[in-house]
Amino acid sequence: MMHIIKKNKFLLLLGIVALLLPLFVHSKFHLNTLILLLLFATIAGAWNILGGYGGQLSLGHTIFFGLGAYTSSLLYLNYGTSPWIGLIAAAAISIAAGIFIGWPTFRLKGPYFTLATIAFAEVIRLLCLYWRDLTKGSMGINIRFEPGLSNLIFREYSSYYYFALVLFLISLAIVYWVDRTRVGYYLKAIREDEDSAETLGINVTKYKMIAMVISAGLTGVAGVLYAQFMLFFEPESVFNLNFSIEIALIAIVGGMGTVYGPLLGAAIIVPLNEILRSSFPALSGMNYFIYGIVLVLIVSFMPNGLMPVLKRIPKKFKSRKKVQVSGSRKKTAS
Amino acid sequence: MKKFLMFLMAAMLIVLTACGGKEAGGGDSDTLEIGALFPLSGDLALLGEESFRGAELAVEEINKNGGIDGKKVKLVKGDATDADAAQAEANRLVNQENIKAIVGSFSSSISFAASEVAERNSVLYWELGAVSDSITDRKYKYVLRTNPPASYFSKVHVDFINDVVAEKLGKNVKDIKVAITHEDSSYGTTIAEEAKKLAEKEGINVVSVQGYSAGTNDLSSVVLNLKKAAPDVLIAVSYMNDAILLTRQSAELGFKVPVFLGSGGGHTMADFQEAVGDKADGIFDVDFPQYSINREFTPGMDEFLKMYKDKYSKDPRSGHSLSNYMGMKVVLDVLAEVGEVDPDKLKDAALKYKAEAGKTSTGWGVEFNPENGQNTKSEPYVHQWINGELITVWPKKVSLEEPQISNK
Amino acid sequence: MTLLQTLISGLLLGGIYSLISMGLNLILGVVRIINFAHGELLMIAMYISFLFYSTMGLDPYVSAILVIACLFLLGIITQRFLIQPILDTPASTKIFATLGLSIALQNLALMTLSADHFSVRTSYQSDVINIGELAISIPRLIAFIVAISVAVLLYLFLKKTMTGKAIRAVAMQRQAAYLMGVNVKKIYLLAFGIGSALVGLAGAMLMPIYSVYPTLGTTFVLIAFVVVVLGGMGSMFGAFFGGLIIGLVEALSGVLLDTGLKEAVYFAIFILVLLFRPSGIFSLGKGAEEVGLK
Amino acid sequence: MIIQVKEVAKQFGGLRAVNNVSFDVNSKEILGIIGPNGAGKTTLFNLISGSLPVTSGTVTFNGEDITSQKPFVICKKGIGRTYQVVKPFGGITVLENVMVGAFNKASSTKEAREYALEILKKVGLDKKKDQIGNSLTIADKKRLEVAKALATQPKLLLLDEVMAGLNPSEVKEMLPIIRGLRESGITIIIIEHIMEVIMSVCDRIVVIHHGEKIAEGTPKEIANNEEVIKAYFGEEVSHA
Repeated sequence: MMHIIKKNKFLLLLGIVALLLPLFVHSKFHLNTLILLLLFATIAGAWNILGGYGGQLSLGHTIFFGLGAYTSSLLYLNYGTSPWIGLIAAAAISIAAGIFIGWPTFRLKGPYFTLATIAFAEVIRLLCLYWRDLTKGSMGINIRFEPGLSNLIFREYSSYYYFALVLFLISLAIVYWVDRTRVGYYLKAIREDEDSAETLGINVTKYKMIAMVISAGLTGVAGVLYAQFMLFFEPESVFNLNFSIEIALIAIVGGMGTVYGPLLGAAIIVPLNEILRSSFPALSGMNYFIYGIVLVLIVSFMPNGLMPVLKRIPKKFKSRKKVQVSGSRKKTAS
Repeated sequence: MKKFLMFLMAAMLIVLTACGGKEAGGGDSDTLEIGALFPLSGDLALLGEESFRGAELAVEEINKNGGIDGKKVKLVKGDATDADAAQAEANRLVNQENIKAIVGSFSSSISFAASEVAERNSVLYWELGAVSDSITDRKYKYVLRTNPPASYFSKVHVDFINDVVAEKLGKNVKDIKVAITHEDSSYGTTIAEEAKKLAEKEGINVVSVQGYSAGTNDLSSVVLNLKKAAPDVLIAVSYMNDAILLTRQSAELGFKVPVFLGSGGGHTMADFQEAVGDKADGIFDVDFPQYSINREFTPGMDEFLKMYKDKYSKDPRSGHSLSNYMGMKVVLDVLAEVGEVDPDKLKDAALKYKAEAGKTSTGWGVEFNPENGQNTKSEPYVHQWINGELITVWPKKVSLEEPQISNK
Repeated sequence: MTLLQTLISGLLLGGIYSLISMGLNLILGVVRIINFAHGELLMIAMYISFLFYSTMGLDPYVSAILVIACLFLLGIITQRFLIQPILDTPASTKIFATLGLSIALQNLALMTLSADHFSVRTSYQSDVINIGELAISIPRLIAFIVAISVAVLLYLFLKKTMTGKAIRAVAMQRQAAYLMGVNVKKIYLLAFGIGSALVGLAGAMLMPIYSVYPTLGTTFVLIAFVVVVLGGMGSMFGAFFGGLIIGLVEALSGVLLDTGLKEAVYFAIFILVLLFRPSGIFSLGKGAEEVGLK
Repeated sequence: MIIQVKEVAKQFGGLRAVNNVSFDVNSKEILGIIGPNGAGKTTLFNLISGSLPVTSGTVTFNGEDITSQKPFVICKKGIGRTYQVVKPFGGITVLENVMVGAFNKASSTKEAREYALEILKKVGLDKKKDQIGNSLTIADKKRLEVAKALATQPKLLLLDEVMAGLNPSEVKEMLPIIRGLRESGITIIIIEHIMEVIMSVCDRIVVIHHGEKIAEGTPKEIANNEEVIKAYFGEEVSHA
């Protein structure tokens, strides 16, 4: 039991710091980056349950993200239902979609599963563009900026930050629960060797489905946060292969099949994106050229992500790190 | 494990401080900073960059003539490849670089997303090129637009059919069959839908409307449907890739239409003419002003062309640079009046700013509708490819040649 | 009548899709890697073909040999330096490595060659053979014929020559081939090289039909996957017939259904085939489940 | 009688890998299955454990017909198996490997971890519990196979050549483990080529040749059964 208490003491510390951050960080641009960071960490965490733990590499998670955003926004715009209810509806629709897609594709293995998820995402994107009277097609969805708790629109960025933080902590708790219980162990077994897992009494399809349901539901809910934060989105921004790829990348760079991997991945990729986007104004294309090269290097030299690498840092080096940490924290309190 | 998480915490904080470092960037006294948000990479890079060049030239021009009250004007660039990037970049410009006015954006979804952020932070968003009506329909307090929206395009489509096509084809307007094809992004869809609405209101028979995915690499089915519909007029709203494809495959499959009304996204560029050669001849292009135009009506266009050639050692790829240039000059005129980059003062000064048609480099007048910030005096013209050159043919006041329609 | 013309246009489009996918079929079949940069290989091939055209005035069909050689080299370099080091890593690494390459190549092209659309103007480009009402465009017909001949040549090469047999052996069972003395590393280099060379040929054939621009690859890469998996991974004629099917499906659904849905239709068909015959229509009927590329 | 295999057959296209094999196993008994390579022994295990569907015939376990049921259902009913070609969960630790099996009956992670540690002690892998699956030697991987199957608390354990590839001393270490299983009340069917193990451990032996049962009986009977010798050493030897 000692181990668990010692760990939570530290998590508490991490939580407190996360809670106080908005007081330190005033500029909206930083808050915007932090909100996106938490959003992507949440979704990458959700993806990690299916992809990292279960080994089912889906590149179709944009389906649930888009369905979540569209469900809550269309309910809000057409019937005035508050996005708080939209959160539940979004989770329900995404879970249903998860089951609908998972059921047939779980029989497939490896890249066949991945290609099937890409195909599903493309079909849904094209349908969303096609059914203009339902989804307003490529005109996109615009939610009027009427701040208010009931319509989940806030004037202050810090409120969105806390909303994103709560969502992230929920997803972290779920991943923590998965990692600690039968579900996590079974998923890892399925990832390592499906046949051998089945003969040990694991209903492979059922546990893949459990991972899909959790993963889809969380991603759908995160879609609602995205819609309420951006207040404008179109099929191209929410049903997009690059989005599915980015969240998978964040989980992979961070460390697949680990609890904190996605958070670490997001803490690197999201700011990197922001910085790269505004650098090299002179030479258009250079920023994403570097992004591509960095992608190749990270994935080739750290196939299991950063987490295992950091764990292997020798104790001596880490203790020196501690001294530096206290020093750097004072600096940010400007 | 525990020690590691301390390390993670440190990593996150350090990254944040790195972003914070640039805080001091904005607000030096001797420069007037204006944000510039365009798609400079990705699928829209071609016309995104072309549009940005227009704004850049206008700023260089005014800085050469001593800037504004001695202060240099500086364009702070942002590369917004899509709506998400636009939101993030707008946020960076507003909150990080303390920008108080932003010009942009060529693409409607970028303009929409970025102006959303600008409005929330009461920062002026001055659109110079994106056409979707919804940008100004929102009636936001801090959104202005100098270029014509999609509904003005469809007005030109319909007026051109009424005034020119009906007479040239010797048909009553009611009997003219119109088909519409458009790529399915916000650009194509808005113009196509506006054209359909207005045409039906005017009693023009719209026989088919076909949308297709912008990234498609085959339009044979679109062309074959058109052959079946056999329209007199085809309104085609496309980007470059599908514009070339449509023209080439129409020729291959023997689809001919007396009046082919192309659009700014694809049919105006030299690349299009180079790709399809003489098949371009006869194609109309409803778009921002081009360069073979009645120069009396567009003073300042020659200087612009010279500046463009000197800086980029090539002729402009399309009219987008010119319209962004003209729009930027209006912004700079208003800024000169106000003297500082203050959103509210700039907005009021802009609403008072008036210019006659025929007195600007695009020939557009300038008068902003106080309700939605749309320049009501701007209008697209009709140009036509004649012997490999894009010449303005309608309306009369700007045309150099008569529209050539043969009833073959 | 339009139906007959749709079939012809569909077949000709299918010829283009098979031409593009045959290279991927070899790479996916042998090296077992989802190469997201396949579209960029095509883009580079077309840029090289255009450079020969604009600098030396060489017609794309004439410079095809040179483009093939360049791409063969590029394929070997990619395999040797990017793919080889990560051969034994999980599938996710391979996907993201090729993805990083794809993003880098697109933006390298944007930086060096700008975002302009370059196209070739040749005499035969818009010639059409007319049989009564039907029209068959020359460049598309040539692409179709080249696709057939490449399929046959590839078939003969893989079936008859020793190297071909070695490549097929590696495709079926890498370890077994390795034990039998096949230099698997060399075969991978060759497979990736030939695969890229085929893309070079496709690039040369496509130059008169399409204009080239930095993000051209993105419009073709997903189709290439659909064609290869639909046709049956690794089977020589699979990619060829897979391409024809997708071309026909796209043309027919555009005319009969709606032009906005034609891509959605062939993705839907792709999903159905994946579910009921994951090893593809024409593959040798290998056990569906274990044709995984772990 | 804990398990009854009746007229079980398996057809792969033209090849009849298993041809109407029948035998019974009584509770707490150790049944050996021997036969030359390719006789269909492993296929028979795959049929019993549900990894492969049966072409014909039935398998009844504790009176219940479990023919061609899903492997995880059969495992839950109490049949554990090891694989001839070892299939460890390579990326996770030895302890986690066994815990996956333990979860079959355990209700909480703690219970699963404790039971897994117990099993690891039994098979002598407790010192290597934190090693990653792939890093083990063949012998340890074989032990891990047994441990994983044992963790599911089976009533019947199918051991498929757990001794193959082990050196004599490792074989000696494995024997007491197997005998220990019987004491804890588990019935065992063991496929093995090492006669010394079969003769010393098994109560009864079934001999499979070309997919058919050619003999059944005590180790002594089988040792000098004409048919068996002929099957193993070919025609000439048996006449000498």
